[in-house]
Amino acid sequence: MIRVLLFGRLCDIAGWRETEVTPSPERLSDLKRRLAESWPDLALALGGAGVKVAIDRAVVHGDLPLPAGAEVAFMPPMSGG
Amino acid sequence: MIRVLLFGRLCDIAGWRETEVTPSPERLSDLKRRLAESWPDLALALGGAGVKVAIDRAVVHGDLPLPAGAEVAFMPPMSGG
Amino acid sequence: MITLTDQPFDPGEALNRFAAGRCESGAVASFLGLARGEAGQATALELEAWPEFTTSEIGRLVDEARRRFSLHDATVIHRTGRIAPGEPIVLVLTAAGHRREAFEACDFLMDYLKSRAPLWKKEFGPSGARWIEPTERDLADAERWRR
Amino acid sequence: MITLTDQPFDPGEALNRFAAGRCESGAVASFLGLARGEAGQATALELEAWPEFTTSEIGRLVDEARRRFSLHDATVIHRTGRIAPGEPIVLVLTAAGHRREAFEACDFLMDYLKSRAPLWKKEFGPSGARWIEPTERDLADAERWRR
Repeated sequence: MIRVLLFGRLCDIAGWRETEVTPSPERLSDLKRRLAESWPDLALALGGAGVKVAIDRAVVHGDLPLPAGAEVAFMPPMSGG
Repeated sequence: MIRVLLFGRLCDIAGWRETEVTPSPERLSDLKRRLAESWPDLALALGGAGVKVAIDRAVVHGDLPLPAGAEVAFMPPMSGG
Repeated sequence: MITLTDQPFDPGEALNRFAAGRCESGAVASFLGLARGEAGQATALELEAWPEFTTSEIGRLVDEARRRFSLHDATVIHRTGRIAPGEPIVLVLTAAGHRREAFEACDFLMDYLKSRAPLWKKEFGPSGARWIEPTERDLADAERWRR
Repeated sequence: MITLTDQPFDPGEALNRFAAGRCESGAVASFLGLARGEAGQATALELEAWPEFTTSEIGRLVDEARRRFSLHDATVIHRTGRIAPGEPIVLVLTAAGHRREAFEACDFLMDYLKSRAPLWKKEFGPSGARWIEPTERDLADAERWRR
């Protein structure tokens, strides 16, 4: 099982903030493919400029393997202050 | 009569903060000469770097004539904050 | 110290607490960001955080600022949730021996918060809601600190 | 508004008063200068002003800052008289639409106050008193704004 978290406009697009994907996809690219099956608009947005990915709260780059039970967060462009 | 004001270290050097000079000196240079007669150390300090002069609360440069009853302030380098 | 709060906070009280007892920090700089009403076009902001992650990411940057600008101390308070026009969104406080370091650290932290901190900002108005993303200027400002 | 006061003032209260009701100023920058103890080498500062002249000269500069940085508002509170280590000496507050203008105006006003405002500062310590004059860095900082 992989836990998926969305933030900002990605929640609005998907209609949810958090979900679980079972069985566990092996890599980040597999997870994205699985999300695309149910939420094609989300999959499009995940490929957009400035979307960052964190696996278990560490920001990562590239198509990494997902540890079992990983938490994957997709974060659109950030803006505080 | 000319009113003379000193600030900062100039007060410490002269030993006063405010005095009157009578009869009125005609120009700023005349006033400085008159001050030098009684307070030679002050006169030296007045020629030091960064000492500004205000006549009637306007900062001036050069050897200006002094209006009757003028207030002349000598201000050493400023430092607030 | 990093504080995320979904309740209004008191910037003056925070400034006084931060400055109290500082006999060797000559300089305390601060930046207070307020929600703008945009002449009626913005009726509220909504700030979303991922609380522990957001706090730890801001904490890392505050640590970097402390080292980089030889700060004596730094604090960030950031609102989350729904914020009305005129309400404080963020307060950054920096203390240093001299003013240049305090100013630069405050500026650096704000540039970071505007474009790199895990926070998401939605503006509500009469014609609906929109997500606010960093402007070109925000991104250029953040680039100034690259090295 | 320019305030010279020979009594301790409350920076937090001043910040809150300044920020209250600002629905269109997104940015409030501040600088608070505190008297440094210099590890026991400074037991007090004494700040001398020429009250009306000092107030009007600072006022002129605040007006210049307002124009130059498109400020919505600016305030300076400056202590005079005897000041103990840790006590506030000066508070500069600037409000603008965006942070860059608020920061720069605050920086500009502090550079001016440090080297050009009619104020004279004496530091008392165990080995006597000395007049503090602007440092090379203060003078260089003030030159940045020439144009």
